[in-house]
Amino acid sequence: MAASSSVAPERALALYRTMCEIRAFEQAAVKGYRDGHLPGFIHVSLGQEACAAGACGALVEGDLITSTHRGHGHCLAKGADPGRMLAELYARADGYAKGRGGSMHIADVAAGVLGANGIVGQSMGLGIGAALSLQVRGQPNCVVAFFGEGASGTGIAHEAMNMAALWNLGIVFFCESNRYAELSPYDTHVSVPDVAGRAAAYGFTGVVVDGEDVMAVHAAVAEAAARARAGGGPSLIEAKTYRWHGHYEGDPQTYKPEAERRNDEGLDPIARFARGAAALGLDPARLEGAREEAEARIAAALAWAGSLQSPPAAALTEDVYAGQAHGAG
Amino acid sequence: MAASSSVAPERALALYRTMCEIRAFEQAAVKGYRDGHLPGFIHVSLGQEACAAGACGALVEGDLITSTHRGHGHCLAKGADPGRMLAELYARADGYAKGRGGSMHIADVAAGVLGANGIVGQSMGLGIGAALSLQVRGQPNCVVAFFGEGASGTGIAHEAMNMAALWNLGIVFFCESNRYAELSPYDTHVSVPDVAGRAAAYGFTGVVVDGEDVMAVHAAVAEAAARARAGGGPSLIEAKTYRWHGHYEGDPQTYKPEAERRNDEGLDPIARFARGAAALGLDPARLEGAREEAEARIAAALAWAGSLQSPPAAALTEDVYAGQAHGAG
Amino acid sequence: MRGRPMARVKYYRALNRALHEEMARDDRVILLGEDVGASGGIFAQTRGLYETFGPARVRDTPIAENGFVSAAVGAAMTGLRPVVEVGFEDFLTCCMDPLVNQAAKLRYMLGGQVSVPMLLYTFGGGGVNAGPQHSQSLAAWFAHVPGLKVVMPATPRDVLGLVKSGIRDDNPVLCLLSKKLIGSTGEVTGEGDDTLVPLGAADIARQGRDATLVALGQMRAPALAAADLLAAGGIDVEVIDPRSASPLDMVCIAASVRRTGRLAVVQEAHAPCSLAAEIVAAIAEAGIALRATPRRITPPFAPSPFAPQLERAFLPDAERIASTLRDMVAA
Amino acid sequence: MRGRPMARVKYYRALNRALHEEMARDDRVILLGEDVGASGGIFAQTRGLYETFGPARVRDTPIAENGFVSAAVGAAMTGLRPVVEVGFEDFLTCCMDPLVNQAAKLRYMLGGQVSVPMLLYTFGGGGVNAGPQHSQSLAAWFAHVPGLKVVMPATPRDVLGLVKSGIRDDNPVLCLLSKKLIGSTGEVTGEGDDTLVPLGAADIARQGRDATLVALGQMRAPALAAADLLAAGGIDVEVIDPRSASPLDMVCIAASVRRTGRLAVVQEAHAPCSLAAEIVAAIAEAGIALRATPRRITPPFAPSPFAPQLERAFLPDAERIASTLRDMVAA
Ligand SMILES: Cc1ncc(C[n+]2csc(CCOP(=O)(O)OP(=O)(O)O)c2C)c(N)n1
Ligand SMILES: Cc1ncc(C[n+]2csc(CCOP(=O)(O)OP(=O)(O)O)c2C)c(N)n1
Ligand SMILES: [Mg+2]
Ligand SMILES: [Mg+2]
Repeated sequence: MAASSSVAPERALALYRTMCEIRAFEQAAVKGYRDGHLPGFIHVSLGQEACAAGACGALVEGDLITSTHRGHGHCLAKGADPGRMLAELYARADGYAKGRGGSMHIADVAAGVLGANGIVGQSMGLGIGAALSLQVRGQPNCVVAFFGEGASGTGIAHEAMNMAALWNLGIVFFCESNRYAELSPYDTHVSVPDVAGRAAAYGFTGVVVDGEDVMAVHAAVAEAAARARAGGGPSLIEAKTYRWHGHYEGDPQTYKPEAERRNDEGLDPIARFARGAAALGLDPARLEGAREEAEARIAAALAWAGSLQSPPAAALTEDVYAGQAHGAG
Repeated sequence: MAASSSVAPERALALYRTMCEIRAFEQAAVKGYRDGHLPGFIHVSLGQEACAAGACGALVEGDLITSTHRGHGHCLAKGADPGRMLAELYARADGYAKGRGGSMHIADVAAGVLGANGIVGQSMGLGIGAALSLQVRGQPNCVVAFFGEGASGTGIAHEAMNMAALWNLGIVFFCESNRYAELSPYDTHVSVPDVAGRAAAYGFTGVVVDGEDVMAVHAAVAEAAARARAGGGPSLIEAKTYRWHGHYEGDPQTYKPEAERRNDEGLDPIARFARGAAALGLDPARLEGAREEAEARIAAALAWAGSLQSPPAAALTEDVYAGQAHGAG
Repeated sequence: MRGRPMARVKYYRALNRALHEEMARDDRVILLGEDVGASGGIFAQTRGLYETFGPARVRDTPIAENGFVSAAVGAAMTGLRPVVEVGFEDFLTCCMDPLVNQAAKLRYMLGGQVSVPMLLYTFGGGGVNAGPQHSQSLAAWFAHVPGLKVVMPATPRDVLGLVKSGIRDDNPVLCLLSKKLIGSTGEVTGEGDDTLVPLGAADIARQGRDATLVALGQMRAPALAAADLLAAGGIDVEVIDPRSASPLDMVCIAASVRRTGRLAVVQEAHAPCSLAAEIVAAIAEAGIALRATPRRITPPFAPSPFAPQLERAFLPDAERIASTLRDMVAA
Repeated sequence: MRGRPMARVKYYRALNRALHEEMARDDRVILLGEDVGASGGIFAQTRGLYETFGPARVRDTPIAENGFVSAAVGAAMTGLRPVVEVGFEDFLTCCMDPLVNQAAKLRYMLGGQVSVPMLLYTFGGGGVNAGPQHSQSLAAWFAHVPGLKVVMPATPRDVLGLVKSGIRDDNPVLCLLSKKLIGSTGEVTGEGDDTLVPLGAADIARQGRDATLVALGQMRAPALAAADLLAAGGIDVEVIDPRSASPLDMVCIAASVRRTGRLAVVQEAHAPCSLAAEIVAAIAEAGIALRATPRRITPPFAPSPFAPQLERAFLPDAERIASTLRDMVAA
């Protein structure tokens, strides 16, 4: 992709580092879950790191994202702190949601992360609302709304894309098309080969991008985001990728073909980047250094999160209403 | 249109007669409403008669329709009795809904009319359900789901079209694109020039048809319905037409341009048919005869409906549950 | 009203004035909904707003309640204070997720990082022969959900004051208006007066000694009419209009019931799991001694019928309310 | 029962058996939902159905609750008897219209021309740290709506019997299952026995003299545990599991309260406008003399928190139930 080679090596390295952070974060989360330390359930995006890193890497201060139940990568890549994220997964008082939300409700509003969300499709409705807000307030920013190919079947996906087009909102609908929605494959959910093609139904641009290639994702989002910020309206990007793990941690994945479960295709956006790094002006040592930094950061975050307190009993009834005695706002 | 000229004159005349019946029915309803005899509110389809007549005229016994808040024409054209329909509008015990539903809830299930409906978009969800039922039960019939261009913006429109495609259901989504949804024009609701184009987002056929031309509507639906019955799956037809009256009777229509309110374009599917009737092998006398028959039928229906009783008090709590003491089932 | 000039206005004009005043006061307030824009709304309720505040702030939506209510939530999280119209209360079925799983919970589940200041208003209730899908009164659903506030103004004054207070509140507020009362009139303070009615405060619409009659939403008028009928027979009824369904002013209601020793609640919603159930249960739990068993006056457990005769029998009216209270006082 | 062999099965297997038996019995029964097909369901609840009944009758849907519940209604109107799975009860927010404005009302508003025989089951409630959008208990919403039936089975026997009865019922039935109980076990009649539990009939889970404790859905187990704790202290509690939220078996509950003179209701739903409110109100209206003020035992008015410590404090448990009843008996 022509656009990707125009990216400075530092930029590319940062995307790589973000992917490594997401990888390390989710491996830590998976381990914590398997060891019985994380309550509830978690959905990880292992194998999809290029999507979050590439998309959020193309954003600037003031840009916003809305995320999904599979949102760790999006949040990290947009700048959320891995310590406070892990604290939330561990249900600690210092978690982003004070332990009240868990994996599906991580937000860092100051960093532009309007929240993961447990209701499939709502990222798109909330996303156009944020874009509407930017437009009304005259902010020169954009929104990226993440969703999955499964979410593309929801009514709100359609409602949101139609309204974004009608109102010329500055939003990028980013579809992580990871072959599965829960336990069923793409063609249970989508009646056409590409979700991206549906952009034509609204009159805006839709492109398919290789979701295993962080540079390609980055380039596509950079272009769409620039258009959105400049008043050029919405676009749809579908990144074809692959969800390595089950829908939730612990999912036996019996519904996947054996070869896919083994990842015989060898899909891995991090390894893929490494293979092409030289062409981007990055030598193996720099990659190695970035990876180590990323892993160290997550390890420190994990140690910190593990040391924290559980939420106090009062957290149960705080923040239900703004303006409450104990409310934060 | 080539297809239309292959229709036998009797068939064409029947479509004309149906249009005349719808016209007479709705003019009677409008008068009843203006004179204060009809309670509640009504939505009429004056000017859109070619859609209902053409579409339902292409259906056969066992085919089903789902309709909307603007459903008088659909119901009549599919074979509902105008007397029982007017009885419902007049809130009489012999109305199709025993006076409990009114204009928005007319159904004649025996005739294949699964009901008008007051919730925009639900005709499409209920419609695919009926098509699913035909498919599961191995019935060689199809469903026509009526909806408006306003309804095309609802989430359920998308969900239903996607499922119809995924499941290869025998359904024709028939969009009466009548320039307005309530008080706002087409481009408040739809971000592209044609609703029909959205069929591509699902992988089935979508066509625009002249909704003022009953023969064209008939031909398009005949083709789509035949395909649907033969297992060829769904299609979308958008008929461009014009809602002469307001959204509801009494609507001052201040939002319409003056020229449109006056119908300067002279749109009228009945007059249009008459102009082309000779080419279909129909002379003016036969048209006149059909129109008189239609008007006489509606006049008789009106007289009958006006003579009926109000529902008995017991109707208030009957039919809430099937299997009730007083339930009809 | 401390001597300020009063004006007689229609119910829908009070809404219109509230929207005008709040949009003028705070440019973060925007209005979204079907036909709220240039057309001025199906009941003329939004007339003039588009001309005054322009297309960015007054926006016609497509028919996509789920999507545009969700959008309002997203906008509320990011610096705006959206007002949303959903034409009929019955259509709230189409946007339950953004209301219940998003607006109501986001503040709590994001750890207090956001608030969701928005007001959704809609026209509900029966009495205009609108049939089963256009006559419902669903306040109980929303009063069941923490994080939401719910108001049910039954007079122009309360429309004005509650809509204005609701727009200024930092929480998601549902304002359940009455279709039947759209053209009704009442006194409000003159233009220019910043009339606020606090959320969560009941209104004692009529004082009385013998029984407490709580009347929800548009049942206020038949309840007052019933009180007049009863007064003619020597029964002195206190009529309370809670005005807010959540928070519900049980302090006011309980104090009244303590005085009168009798409680009836009239509503046009169905009885099971309703606000009437809530009020009767809360009084029972408070252990207030009653001189008669409490009563709920509600429609039968059936959808709202279309036929005028049936709908008249369906909805509680002054006569039925009065006869219930006569029985209670006689008991 | 009548001497037939009993088997110990898991809650979700009872559901699976009910579906197998009813689909085998009646080929108009179909199953729709996300991942109900070849994958066998996220809790293995639909395992084997796809293989046995094939792709026409067991159909994976896309994520389109509004659309596929509406489709089920359309299918139910036209000769099928659909069973629909919506994974989590919280997602019922996404299909309120087809449930409330269509399924519940169509028979009535089409003048009795159709019936809508369908059963929708879903997994709800808390106790598994699933957080604010995956833990709700929303039965009250549906019990508020005429035309629907609502069941809340808390044992494998009641899952089996109520799902089978619900599928055979000619009305739309919502079956609100418990996530937490998925792996719990209980006795059911052996395979081949056609076990039905009637809709609308409460179960007296434990007989007692001193107080009536009504326990909704998965509160049955902590209520029984509380009764055991109380029995140790000499307090003899009657525990009633209504099993159906609509119709609600107030005859059974009222008879019990007449015997015991005390009423507490425990539920995991929020208090306002809930089934607990309904039951307390109905007893008050029935004028049954009580020896103590009635009590509702519910979570605080806040969304369901994720953290285990918080969720434990949120949900009523045996200790809290027992202490409430101790207070009532002491009062
Ligand atoms: C409205 C709604 N329906 C169903 C679910 C259950 N659910 C959670 S994730 C998921 C699959 C989502 O698939 P996709 O959009 O492809 O995202 P992915 O999980 O692949 O990241 C489903 C059905 C939900 N959370 N919300
Ligand atoms: C879900 C829902 N939202 C809003 C309405 C109010 N409403 C009734 S008809 C209508 C416009 C429908 O427009 P269209 O689909 O074009 O049909 P037309 O009226 O033109 O026949 C609206 C918004 C409704 N009935 N249901
Ligand atoms: Mg996916
Ligand atoms: Mg239209």
